[in-house]
Amino acid sequence: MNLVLTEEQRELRGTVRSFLAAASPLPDVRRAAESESGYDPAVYRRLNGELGLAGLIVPQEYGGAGAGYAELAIVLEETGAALLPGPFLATTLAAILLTELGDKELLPDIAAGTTVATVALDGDRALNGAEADVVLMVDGARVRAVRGGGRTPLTTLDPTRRQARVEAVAGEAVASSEAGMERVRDLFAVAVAAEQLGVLRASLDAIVAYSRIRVAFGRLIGSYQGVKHKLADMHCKLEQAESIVRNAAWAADEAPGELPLAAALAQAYVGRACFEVARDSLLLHGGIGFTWEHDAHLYYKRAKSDEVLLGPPRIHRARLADLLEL
Amino acid sequence: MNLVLTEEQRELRGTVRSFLAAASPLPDVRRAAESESGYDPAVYRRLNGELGLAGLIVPQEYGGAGAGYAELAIVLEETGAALLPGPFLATTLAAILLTELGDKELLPDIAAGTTVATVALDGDRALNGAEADVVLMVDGARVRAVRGGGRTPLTTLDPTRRQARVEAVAGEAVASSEAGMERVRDLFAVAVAAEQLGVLRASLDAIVAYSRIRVAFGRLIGSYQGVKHKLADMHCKLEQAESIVRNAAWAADEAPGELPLAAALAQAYVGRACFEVARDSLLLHGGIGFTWEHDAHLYYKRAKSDEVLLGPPRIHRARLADLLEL
Amino acid sequence: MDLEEYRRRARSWLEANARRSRDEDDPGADGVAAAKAFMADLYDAGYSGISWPAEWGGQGLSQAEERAFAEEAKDFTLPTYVFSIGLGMCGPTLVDLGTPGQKARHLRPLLRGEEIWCQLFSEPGAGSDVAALQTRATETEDGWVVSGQKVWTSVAQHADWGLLLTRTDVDVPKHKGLSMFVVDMHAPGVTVRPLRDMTGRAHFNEIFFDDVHIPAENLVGRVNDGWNCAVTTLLHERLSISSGVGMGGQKDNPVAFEALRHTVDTGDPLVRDQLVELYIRSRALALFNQRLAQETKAGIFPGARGSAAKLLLAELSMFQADLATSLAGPEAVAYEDGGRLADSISLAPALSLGGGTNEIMRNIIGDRVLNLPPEPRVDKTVPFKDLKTGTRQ
Amino acid sequence: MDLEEYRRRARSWLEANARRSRDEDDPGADGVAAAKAFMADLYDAGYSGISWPAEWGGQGLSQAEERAFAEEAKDFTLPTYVFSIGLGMCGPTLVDLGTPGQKARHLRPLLRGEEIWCQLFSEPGAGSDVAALQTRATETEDGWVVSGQKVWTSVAQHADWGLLLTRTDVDVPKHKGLSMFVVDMHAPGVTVRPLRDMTGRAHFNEIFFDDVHIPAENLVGRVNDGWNCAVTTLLHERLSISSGVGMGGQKDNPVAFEALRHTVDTGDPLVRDQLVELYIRSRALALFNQRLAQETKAGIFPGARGSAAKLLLAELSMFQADLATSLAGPEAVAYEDGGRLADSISLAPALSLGGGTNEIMRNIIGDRVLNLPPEPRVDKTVPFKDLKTGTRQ
Repeated sequence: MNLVLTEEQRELRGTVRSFLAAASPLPDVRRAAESESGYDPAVYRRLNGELGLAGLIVPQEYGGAGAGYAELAIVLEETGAALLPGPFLATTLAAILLTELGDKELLPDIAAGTTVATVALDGDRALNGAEADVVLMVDGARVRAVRGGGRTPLTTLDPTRRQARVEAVAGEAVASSEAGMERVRDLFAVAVAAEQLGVLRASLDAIVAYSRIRVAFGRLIGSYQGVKHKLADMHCKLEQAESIVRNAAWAADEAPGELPLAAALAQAYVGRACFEVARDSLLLHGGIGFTWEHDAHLYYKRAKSDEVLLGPPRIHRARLADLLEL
Repeated sequence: MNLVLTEEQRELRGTVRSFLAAASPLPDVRRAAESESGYDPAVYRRLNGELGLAGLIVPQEYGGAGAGYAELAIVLEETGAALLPGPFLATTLAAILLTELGDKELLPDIAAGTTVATVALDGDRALNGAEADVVLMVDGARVRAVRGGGRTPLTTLDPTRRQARVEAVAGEAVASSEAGMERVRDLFAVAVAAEQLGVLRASLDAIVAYSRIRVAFGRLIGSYQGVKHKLADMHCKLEQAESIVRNAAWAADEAPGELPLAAALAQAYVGRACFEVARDSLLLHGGIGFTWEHDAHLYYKRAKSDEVLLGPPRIHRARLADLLEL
Repeated sequence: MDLEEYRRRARSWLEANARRSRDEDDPGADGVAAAKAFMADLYDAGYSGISWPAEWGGQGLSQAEERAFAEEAKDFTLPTYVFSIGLGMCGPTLVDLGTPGQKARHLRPLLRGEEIWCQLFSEPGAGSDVAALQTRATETEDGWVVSGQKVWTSVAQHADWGLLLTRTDVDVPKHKGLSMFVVDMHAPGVTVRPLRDMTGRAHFNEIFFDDVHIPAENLVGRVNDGWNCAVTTLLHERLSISSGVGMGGQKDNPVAFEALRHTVDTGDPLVRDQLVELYIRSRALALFNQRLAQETKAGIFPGARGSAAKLLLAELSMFQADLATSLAGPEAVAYEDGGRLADSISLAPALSLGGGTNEIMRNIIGDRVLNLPPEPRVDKTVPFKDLKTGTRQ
Repeated sequence: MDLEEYRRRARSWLEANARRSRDEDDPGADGVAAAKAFMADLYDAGYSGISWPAEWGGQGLSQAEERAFAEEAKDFTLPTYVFSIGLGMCGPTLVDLGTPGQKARHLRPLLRGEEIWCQLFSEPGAGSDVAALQTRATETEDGWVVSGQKVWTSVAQHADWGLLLTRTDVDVPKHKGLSMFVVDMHAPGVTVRPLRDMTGRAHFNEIFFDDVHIPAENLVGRVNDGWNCAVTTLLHERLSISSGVGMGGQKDNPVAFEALRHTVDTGDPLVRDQLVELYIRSRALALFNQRLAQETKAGIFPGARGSAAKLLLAELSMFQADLATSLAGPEAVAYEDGGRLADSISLAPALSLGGGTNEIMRNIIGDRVLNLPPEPRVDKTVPFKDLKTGTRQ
């Protein structure tokens, strides 16, 4: 089991972090979120071009980098922390599904960043369903790639990520198998947990920083145990969440037998911890955290949206109970 | 609904509180708990004689005071807060059962304080089963009064209250009915919740008092938000627990239709709150709270024992779900 | 007239004149006009300012009548939202501390709904710590000139008058250099800007004062005694909030137990148990609130214990919105119509922040209910100009 | 010899000489004799003090060998409990700060198990706040005379020597008037009394010093520099605890997930979900501990982050004992035989109190991991004699 980043992985993290800090800081995130498409295609061109992130886990034979889930988790943690708007997670989920299915048709364009793809997660709902060129619709073991068809944008709690209802028109069949779909769902769980880890970390960082500069009753608020002890508990959640995500990514790469339990744990623990930390971060900011202009609510809304993205949270706990044969 | 004590009820509380403070302070409780019978019969003679508490809810026609559950709850809160050792709760439960069954034989001696009675709660286990003259054994709708027979003392977590396994020898049948037994179980729940309220209050009072005199790092510990905010949360539990107990006692006296829900709520809320407060009180005392000589562990152990006295706590929640028709 | 008769008459007036629908946060201009008309009727019928002094436009009756009317009114919805700050906080402060001139000028129009009031205490750098406020009032020949910024101001967009707390001396400790004024919200230099909150709507306003002139006679209380005046106002605020805390508002709430039980899958034992948890918490708080109300009736004043009810309500609001969205799953956060669960999770933090944060509530409970020793204070003796306040980069 | 060869040889020695059963808290006189014999064998085989200086009886090898042996030893149970304070805290402190005479006299017998050590810092009035201690050492012609009381002292009933922290100057702030000594536990005036804890057993002792004479050469470090010496000891304590935290101890634990899953009714969905919760918390902490261990191996020193692991372990211990007793119901708290659940709930608070309370851990995480601003301190500048300490009626 490998829970510590390698030198190369730390470099990857640094690169993505610096890129996002420069290319998609939070004021730009807000502007992009209010734009027509909901994101900035120029940022995506650089993200997929210079950094090659669209093809990160796509096999090299299809033009991807052939990297592992350990690397993917690092990237998703950063895009989560930066609240990168647009279809990055959506396309990543599609790439995961297609890679597992051994697809040859769609992956090259996805890896090249020229096709925006998404997966209908919950019947006919898809992240960035209105913006995607291709929607992968899953029905049991059958997967179809749908282009066109009606796309009805949904109102979302999270202003930084859109969703749409997708009309189930006919599409090309993509090869598939029942057993494979179990693994795909586990991999989705790992990917979402990695993003949640980033949201959790950024929420904690924000309130820690604010606690060092905000004064109430003549003292920095971080010096009050009422704040300090809450932040310490939030830090404990971060440490555990990070350990769980690294373990799940390692299992995805190296230990397929351990993946189901590791993935269910990742959703059950990290999803909850992320919302709790985002919530407490917002609350500890005081009144300013309740304003639209402050970023705390963006993390809070992303955290809640991610917590239910793969279904009501209890399904992850039920899956744990099954896998543990309780 | 009446949630506020009357003038007379406040007087009753004051009388019982003063009596227990003088007749059964905690050093005496420890001595009595380590004595052969586990309690001080002299205290009981006065409790049942001067104060007439053994017959508090026994109808006047059988020599009791014919008081209501509002009064009984006040008394049990005080005996709980004082950790009164011995069969007071046991005999109270027996008096509740017999009063509901309309018994004429046993109640006069119980009310007079000359018979120590108890109820086998969980098949053949009874509070103070070894010390009791009479054990009421319940089997469905049948109730038998057993005198003699084998009594095997159990080891108890709580040093201040004993339990025993009771041999199911033949005994006199006591009149009974299925419907009545439901109500009896609810009344037991109210009685135990009242005791828990007392344990909760005394645990909180102890740590509040200590926080006002204990210094760490040059400051009284109660001035640290790490302590103060926990105590505030504990106070919130006390306020709610008291409201719930008063409501349940009122329902027992005045609103039989509301009793089942009020009683299940009392066990579900107050049992948990009582343990949490006793636990946090012990922990906030620091190292001294872990010593045998300090009283914190007596409250902690009573709280845990009371929490499971009427069965695993989940049964109260399950009953709530049923009563709410969820 | 005995109390029962009073109550009966009040009820029949309400039945004839009051709505039973929901009040609105921001009624708009038409709504304000309608509300003013209703207040005039209410006043003329003798039900506005029931326990206020008759000399200044009140009815001069006792708290018993005031409470009797309030109890009857609970079954109705009176369109009094825009007047609530004036009736609950500003007016009572003037009754206690105002000059005869101020009372004569302001109380009757306030009670009759002719003029709307707001309260101007909080600032961006002075939220929980109101006494750290920076808005300066400088004395001139004929009064004062005020500059600064206020925030979290309800109904300011409709307000004619404001009760304003300012700093008048920076060379003394922060509590000792404040003064309170009545300010004309239509005066030159006053700018009201809606403040968009995390729900995306504007429930509050920011107010900017740019060299606003205030006549000398608008001073409330004495110069530099503003903190004591503010404490009076906040006491009235707490009373008017705590009398309502947790007593209602759950009826139409889509995340409250009674609504949720009909919308979730109670066939799942785990879902059922979470509903049980919600029932336990809701009922525990409701019973506590009922006990406080019964105590108040019996003459036992709840005092700081009301802060426990406020804290618990804030936590319950967060718990139930969180639970409801978690139970509903993806459709709670992405939807074609509805969105009531998304609204509830967006609004859930409000109660934990407004009217004192959860941390402030815990301090109050610790200090004033449990009599715990106070936190050592560094800000009570330092001259304000040397004190750290607000946000320091 | 390369590391793998070292490891192989260590393992075969352990297989030939070590037990695999549980160590005991208080082994009794026979147990102590057996433990001393084992330590002598361990020392003679070259596995005691592996990384300690060869000059003073150690093996003079590196941390790599020390760690290799410790890893192999995890599969065995070495009867080293009574030596753990000496090996983990007192010895390393002397290595760092002792005089050549102290090292020559004490280290070899300590490593060979000939003499047992205890640590004497905590007092009834100085638990979390060790520097508030009251035990006085007064200088005499040929050394010092000590009076006072210590508490929470493990293995003192078997100890030959103690590392003692005392106050030598009350006119300076509390951290500046402390001195550390080596004290002979058999000296006249030393009384060791078992301290009964809430489990009903005596895991610790109280030690009373009644005009105990300590020779001048037993001073460790400089006079009034005792706080810095104590920080060294506590650093070693933290290292020796954190290397073990949460890594074991769950195997035989009746309230741990693996045991509980076999003893509760998993047919009840609610019980099953509570076991899932326990699994989640246990696994989350286990993975965090594994990550810390991997980081340490990779040269990333965990530092204060170990306090998070300690806090989480304390909370998990309480959570699982509470859960197990709640699931089991009445028989958990009243029983004929067994009583393992009752034991676990009695022992559960220990980890939240020993080695720093949960509050102290949260302070450490806040201050040293998150770099939050410190609590204002009133006790760092006041002369000790004017400082409030302990319990004040």
